[in-house]
Amino acid sequence: MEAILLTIVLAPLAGALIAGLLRNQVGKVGAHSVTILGVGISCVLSLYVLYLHAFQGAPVYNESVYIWMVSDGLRMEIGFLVDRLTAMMMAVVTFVSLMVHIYTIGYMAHEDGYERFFSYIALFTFSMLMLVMANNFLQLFFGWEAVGLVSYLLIGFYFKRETAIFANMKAFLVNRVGDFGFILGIAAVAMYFGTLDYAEAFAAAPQFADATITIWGDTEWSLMTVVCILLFIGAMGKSAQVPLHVWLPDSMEGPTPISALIHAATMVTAGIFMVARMSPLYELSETALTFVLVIGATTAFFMGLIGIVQNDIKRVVAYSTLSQLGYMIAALGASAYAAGLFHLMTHAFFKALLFLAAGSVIIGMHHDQDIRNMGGIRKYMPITHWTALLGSLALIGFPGFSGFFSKDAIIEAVHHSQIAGATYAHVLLVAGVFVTALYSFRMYFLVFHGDGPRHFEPHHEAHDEHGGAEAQEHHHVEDEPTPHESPWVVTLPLILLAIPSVVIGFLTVGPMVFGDYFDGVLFVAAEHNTLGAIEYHGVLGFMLHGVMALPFWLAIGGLATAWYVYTQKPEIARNLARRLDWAHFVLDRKYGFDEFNQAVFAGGSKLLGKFLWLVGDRAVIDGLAVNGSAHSVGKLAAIMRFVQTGMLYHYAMAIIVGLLVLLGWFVLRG
Amino acid sequence: MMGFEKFLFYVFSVFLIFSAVMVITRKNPVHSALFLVLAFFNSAGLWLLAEAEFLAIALVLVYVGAVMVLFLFVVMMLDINIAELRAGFVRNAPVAIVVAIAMAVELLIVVGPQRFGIDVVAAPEPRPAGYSNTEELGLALFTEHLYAFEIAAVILLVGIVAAIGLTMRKRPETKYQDPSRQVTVKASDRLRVIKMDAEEKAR
Amino acid sequence: MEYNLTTLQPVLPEIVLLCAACLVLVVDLFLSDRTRLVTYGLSLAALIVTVAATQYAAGPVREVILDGSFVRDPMADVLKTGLLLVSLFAFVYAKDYLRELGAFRGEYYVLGLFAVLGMMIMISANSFLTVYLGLELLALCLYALVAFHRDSKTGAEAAMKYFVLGALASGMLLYGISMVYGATGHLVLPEVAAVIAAGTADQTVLVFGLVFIVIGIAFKFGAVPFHMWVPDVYHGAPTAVTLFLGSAPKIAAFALAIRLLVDGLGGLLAQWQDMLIILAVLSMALGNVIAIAQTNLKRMLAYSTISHVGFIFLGLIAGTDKGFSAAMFYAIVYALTAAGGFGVVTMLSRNGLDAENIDDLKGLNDRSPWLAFMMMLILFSMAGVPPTVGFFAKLFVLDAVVSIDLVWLAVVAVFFSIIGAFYYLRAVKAMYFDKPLVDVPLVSSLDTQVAMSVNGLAMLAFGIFPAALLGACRAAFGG
Amino acid sequence: MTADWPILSAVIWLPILGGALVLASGDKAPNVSRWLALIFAVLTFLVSLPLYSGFDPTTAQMQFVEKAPWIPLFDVYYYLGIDGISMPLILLTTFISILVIIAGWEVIQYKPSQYMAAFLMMEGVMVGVFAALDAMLFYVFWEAMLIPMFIIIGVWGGPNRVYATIKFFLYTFLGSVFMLVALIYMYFHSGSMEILAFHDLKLNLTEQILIFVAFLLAFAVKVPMWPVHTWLPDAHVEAPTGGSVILAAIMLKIGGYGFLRFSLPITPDASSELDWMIIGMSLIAVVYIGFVALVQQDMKKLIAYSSIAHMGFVTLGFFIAFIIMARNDVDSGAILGLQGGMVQMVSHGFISAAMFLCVGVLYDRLHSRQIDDYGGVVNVMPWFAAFMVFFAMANAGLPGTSGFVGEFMVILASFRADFWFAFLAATTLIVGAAYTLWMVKRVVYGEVGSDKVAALEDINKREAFVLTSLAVAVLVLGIWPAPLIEVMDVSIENLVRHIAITKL
Amino acid sequence: MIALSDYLIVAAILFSLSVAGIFLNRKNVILLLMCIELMLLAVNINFIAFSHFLGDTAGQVFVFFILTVAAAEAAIGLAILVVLFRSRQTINVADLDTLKG
Repeated sequence: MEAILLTIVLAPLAGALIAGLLRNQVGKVGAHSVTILGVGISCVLSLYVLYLHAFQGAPVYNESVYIWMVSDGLRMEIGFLVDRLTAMMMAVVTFVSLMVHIYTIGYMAHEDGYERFFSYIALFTFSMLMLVMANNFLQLFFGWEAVGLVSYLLIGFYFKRETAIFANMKAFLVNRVGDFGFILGIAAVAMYFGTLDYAEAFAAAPQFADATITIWGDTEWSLMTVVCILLFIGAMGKSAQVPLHVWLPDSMEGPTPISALIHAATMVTAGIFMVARMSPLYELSETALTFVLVIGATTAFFMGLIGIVQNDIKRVVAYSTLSQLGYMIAALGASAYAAGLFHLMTHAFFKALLFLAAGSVIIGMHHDQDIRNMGGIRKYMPITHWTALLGSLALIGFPGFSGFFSKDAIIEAVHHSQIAGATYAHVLLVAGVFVTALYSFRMYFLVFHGDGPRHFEPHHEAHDEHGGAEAQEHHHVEDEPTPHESPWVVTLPLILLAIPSVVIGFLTVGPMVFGDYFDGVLFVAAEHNTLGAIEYHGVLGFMLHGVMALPFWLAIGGLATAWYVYTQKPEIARNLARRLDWAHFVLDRKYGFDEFNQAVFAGGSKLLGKFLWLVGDRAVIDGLAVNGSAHSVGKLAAIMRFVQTGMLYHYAMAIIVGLLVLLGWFVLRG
Repeated sequence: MMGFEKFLFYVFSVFLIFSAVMVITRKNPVHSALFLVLAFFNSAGLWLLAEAEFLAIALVLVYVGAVMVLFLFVVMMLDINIAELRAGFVRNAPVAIVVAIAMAVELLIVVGPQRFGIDVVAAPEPRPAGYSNTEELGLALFTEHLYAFEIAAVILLVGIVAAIGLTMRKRPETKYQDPSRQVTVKASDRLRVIKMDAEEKAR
Repeated sequence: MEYNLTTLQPVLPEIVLLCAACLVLVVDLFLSDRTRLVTYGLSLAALIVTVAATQYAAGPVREVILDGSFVRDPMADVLKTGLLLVSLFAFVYAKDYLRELGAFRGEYYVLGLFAVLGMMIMISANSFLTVYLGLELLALCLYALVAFHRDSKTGAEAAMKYFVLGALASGMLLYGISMVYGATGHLVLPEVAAVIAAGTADQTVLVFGLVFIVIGIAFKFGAVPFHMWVPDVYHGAPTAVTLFLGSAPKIAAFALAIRLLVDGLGGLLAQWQDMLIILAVLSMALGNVIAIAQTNLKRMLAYSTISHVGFIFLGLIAGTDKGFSAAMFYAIVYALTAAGGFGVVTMLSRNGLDAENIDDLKGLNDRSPWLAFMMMLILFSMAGVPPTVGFFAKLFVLDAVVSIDLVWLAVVAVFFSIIGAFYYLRAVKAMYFDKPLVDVPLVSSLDTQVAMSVNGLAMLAFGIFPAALLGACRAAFGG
Repeated sequence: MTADWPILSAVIWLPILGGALVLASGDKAPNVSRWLALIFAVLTFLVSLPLYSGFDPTTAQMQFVEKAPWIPLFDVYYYLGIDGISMPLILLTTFISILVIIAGWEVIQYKPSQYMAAFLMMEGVMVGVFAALDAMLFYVFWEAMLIPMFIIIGVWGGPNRVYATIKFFLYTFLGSVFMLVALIYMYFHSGSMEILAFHDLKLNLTEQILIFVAFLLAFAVKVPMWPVHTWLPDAHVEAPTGGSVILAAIMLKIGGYGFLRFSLPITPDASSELDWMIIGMSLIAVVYIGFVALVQQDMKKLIAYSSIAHMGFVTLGFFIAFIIMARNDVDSGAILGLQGGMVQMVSHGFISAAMFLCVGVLYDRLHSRQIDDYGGVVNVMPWFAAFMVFFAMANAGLPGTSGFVGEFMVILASFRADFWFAFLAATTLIVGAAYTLWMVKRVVYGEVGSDKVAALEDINKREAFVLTSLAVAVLVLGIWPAPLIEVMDVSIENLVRHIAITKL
Repeated sequence: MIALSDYLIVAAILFSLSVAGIFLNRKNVILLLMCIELMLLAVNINFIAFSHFLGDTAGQVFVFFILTVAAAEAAIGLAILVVLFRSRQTINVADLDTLKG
């Protein structure tokens, strides 16, 4: 087993290293071959592992690979914990990754840095696998940061583009804010539980259920609350929850495949995975759960709203992702871990699909991403259109599609939740369904329907920034002035992703959400068992129940509104935007988070830095203390040298006065 | 009762101090030097009272006869602008007096009768007749203090060497012949034929 | 009292040197300027022979001869050897400089040899009388040497200042000696010490005399506030003279202090300790601070000397054998270092240019890396940076003061040594970091080069192996 | 354990001898000097390897001990020996020295023999500092270090080198002379100059505090800790690349090493009494300096400030031990903090060296360290950019690189001392990443900044070798720090046991 | 009877006067030298008085050497003075200020 797991992890790494370090030797074909091979092996083996766990009831694998270090009795290891949760994650990660690899061959065909890109995404696969397969907090953090690194590298893939390199730094820094909390959480775990191993920590946790610590003054804090919230701050960063969500929309500066892979399907869900993994801890702190729930629900609704006013095709999907992540987080807050994970899985497929479809559209539009310029593309790109439609339906939770099951389960679970903030969360989540449908189909209709591309003009600036791709593009423009369907390497992943997007929910909701799939992996306290409160009588019953519930109708309403407004009466949208210009303004500015961060944190830091440097270091320490004392010694010297007048009689006087003083001192004294 | 010795002592002392005061206050260095001679004479008198006959004579001979003459010689030789040297005399006086008084007070506190009065340190018995201060000194010099005596000789030698070395100079304007150089001279020292390339005429 | 060669053996070095000096004096009269090198060679030979004689006469037992006016003890042996070697270096360095200056005259070496004799007498003095005579012999030679270059205006001015102040100081010293003589009735130092130890002498009078004597010693060392002559004389004298004046007499001054304060007035330790503390602190403070403001290298080194005197005093202040040996170590090392430092200045002053400003050091590393390296070692040694010997000199005196629980004094000392480091660094900076002002390569004769190399590397060698010298110094104080 | 042959002496004197030879070889044939220097550096490294292979990690005793009388009258011995604390630092020194020699290969054209000689001599002296077990020997090496560094910065440094190098020298000199007094004081009281004897010397609290302060001055300046850090940015900025590398990679470590070897074990009670002060200074270093680094326009200055911040972790790790030990409710963590500090030192040795070398690569080409003069370097120097980004990430403490290990351990440990210590320390995750990545963004990424940048050539084989070596070191230490920990484990444990016992 | 203190007091006064002389005649080197001679005289009086009262010749011997040395000293001092005057045409102490600072 260990060999298999190691192969799963190391195969992508090997691919990444070969493609990255030997890029001049292996060339483009070599680069994508080797990475696809690596990830392919990894994917096949992951599916095998999943098979073993899901169907063969393989025992939980929890072994260390090597000891990272032992210090002060604290063992830090690299090791694998493979249970059903991990197996599911591994399968999702490797599968989506494989799809993205294949897709990239087409998407990036003419780009500079082709080999580099493959190296990065293979490296990402490795990192993500390390993250999900970790059996301890240290390795979790390793993977956590490693995926952040790759994300950083990939967002800044177009390193000439100012926006891209701004976005990648922003992404990394915002993630670091999350990690800040996360590492403190790990420190707390290490301190109180005396271990970094999941199993041992979880075993030790109940003893500390009532433990308190003082942080500030005399206020006693529940230990578990502190630990969980600290850890959750990490999740907020990685999974882009309010207010640490600001990096995700900007991350769309990266090439579309990685938006699909990293910023939709896998990396951003690491936070959800982590919280689910830590369910034995979270269940001990209701406060923390409430915190999680509120944050999740807030993100789900308010980020969805922004999606309505975005015009960049990728950004719409990005806000959609934020919103969906909010749903997942909310599920966790409601202790519906299984539902959250389930949504994670379904979302991974359909959101990857949507992103890849968007990418396909972008290829077709010659790297123009503005949906206002699009329209009627369905004629030119049928496969893309159909797969995108399926993805969108899954996203809005259309009954039968995978998203329906997961989202409904979440909403139901939150509905049943008794913890503080549950009502607030429920309202927002339900309202969010409408919003989801609205922005999803707004995009859908604007892109695929209507009469032909409204404005088809290669975006020159964008091209220029693409460097070497430029000549290629001009060639295209002359030959084919209209969008055209993408090559098979692009459409094949779309199709392969569309299949699970549609059916996976139907197939797996039973065992995963309401069944025993996660037994022994997730821990839910009896009083928090919201999923258990849902009456589940088979898939069809669940669908039937869903169709009669409010969320379904809201989704339909959203879809219909989008259809009406964006295909029939476009002026409504414009009028509405004018009427509610304040709301539009707020949404367009994304509630001002960016401006606030830029002004307060970035600006404030620079200001503080300048102050500390110029005033603290330069003026006070160097100016006053260091150079000041040096100067005063110099001045003193310059003054004192005048004592040496050059006059003989002064010298003689010095001797005589010296004599007088010494005599007075020593003789008269005693 | 004030004995004759005591009387002489006072006379010499008063003259000594008076002449010392004159030394430091005269405008003309020559006068100062002459008063210094007077001071030496008086102190020689004091030394006689202290039965240091040889040294008293030596003081007069060495100091008055040699050193002060040297001083006078130098004063005369160097054409000194007296007025310039006197500048600031009055201005310095208060400071000088204060310092001198302070110094005197500190010294007198220690050397006063409290520690060295007659009742503390008894006067020595007068030397017996026939006692030769010179002889005793001579004996001491050539036995006990032979080493010092030799050193003093070296010091005098150094004095000679230094004084000559410092002041004697070969005057460049004095023309003299050096036979050894005349003998060893070579033709090449006197005449050198330099071969030069013909120069182009300047344009 | 019988005199024969056996009884005179301890005084052999002095006799040899005196004879040699007289020989040089006479021979020089018959030499022309072209053959003046003979004088130089003879002088060096004189010093070397004297070293040999010193070694021959040396021994672990203290010997007092000539009716108590002469003493030869291990301290004297070490100090004399050191003194002679330092003088040897000085004579070698001086040669080229004097030739360039057109002042390569026999007087320099004759007076130099007599000065060395004076110092040896001081070192071996066992009575106030010998101390005084040795001191005067040295002083008179130095006065003359300072004025030795008659065309130099600064030389005469410096000599005049030195002379007047020197005479004043020796007058005070004599006054002090007279008081001590009056209080104890003796001139021979051990007898004085015996009387003081017996407690029959009047303490006030002794302290009174002590003050004057300390002033005399302080003047010789150049301790603040009796230091005023030092910068002017160092600066004004021809560099070859400064070189001599600034190095060897420190050893003699140390001997002077030990003979008077320890051998003679050891019973007044508590009193002179306090006086020296004041002088030491003032010296270290004033010397180091004013040195910073100097642009003239000789002057800077003069102020640096003043600060080093403070350090030598630290060892004396301790009043223990350990302290004395530390001070002795310091004095010898400093003399050697100063000889090297001024030696470099003489070597820079070639081609008729009297290079004596710090700026003249500029780019020395480009002009002569070896010389620059030697000078760097010397400067770092003065600053007290390991692994140069200057560090150990400082270490030992600091240890001495710490040992008598004067930690504060050690702290003050190291504090000022930081300030001191600054101006040494400035000189190193000029040598290594600045571009040369003139592009003339430095040429120097072989003997100078050898001497400089030995001198510079001695800084390092004694720094890495300080044990031997320290051992000799300890042995001098019965350790 | 005593070595069969004096390895430590060899490691100390071989480079010094080599330096003398290189110096003697002169500048007539620069390549001879270079090769000679390289041969000696490599030789020294090879000679130092047995220190690791022959090291017995199960004992806290000094190993490879050599002892010979040096100044018997002063009880000073030529006494060498290493334990788990000093051994890694010695290897770090010998390793980095090779890279420095190679890095200066053709870059230094002015008096290369002196340059190489200075570095070799410094190598020997620095090893001496780590290996000395006699306080005076330690001090001699400690101070002797200053001379070559002074020369290196002053001769081969930038335009403002004189100010920088004199500031450097005086600052460090200021710090160390007071230590000298403290050493003498302890010698006076113990009659021995052996550091290990000082460890057992009984001192009352006042004495301890005074000695502690004296040590603090010395070590804090060297580390450097806020507020005596201002020499470092200046020195780094002006120093030639090799100088910066040695300064950052090794010299700063000597300060940290001093704390472990002197302050903690000799004055445990004073350390405990004043731990708040050190911790405060460390945290200020981490936070304050982080913000200062953020606004630097000069790459070297930025990295220099980042060094200060990183070294803040070292001192933090060392001194939280006292708080942890004072807490009743926490039973472990002291060792973690100390080991974290040690790991951070070693790691910072690699990373800062690499960062300075990266800047050096750019500086050699464009002769500017200003961030504004660059931009889009990745377009013309892709391999260089890869290294730069990698090391930047390591500098930001990315897991998998060595930069993470120490910070992680120290944060973990400081959490045990006080939540807020950990809180403030952890801000480096954000601020550290911010200043590093912002610099990377402005220098490496973006459009080609200017024609000059466009003309840059990618790194050559020599530079690639140097950077690769460091990258490997950073990665290995990040992925598998256990060997390093094992080596120091027993020694640190012993140290903790020692400092837990009051001397009062 | 003449007490020892009498001699010493005279010497002390002489010493003080010489000090005062140095302060008064600060500009005239010759007078400075004369003041120093006065100081030596004071010392000599001290020695002779002590010698007399102690009945010990050593003091007188000392004085003898002081006289000797003083003579040599005067010779050298005046020689320096001559050198100085030759190079500067002045013996005004106030003009001897090229060396300072």
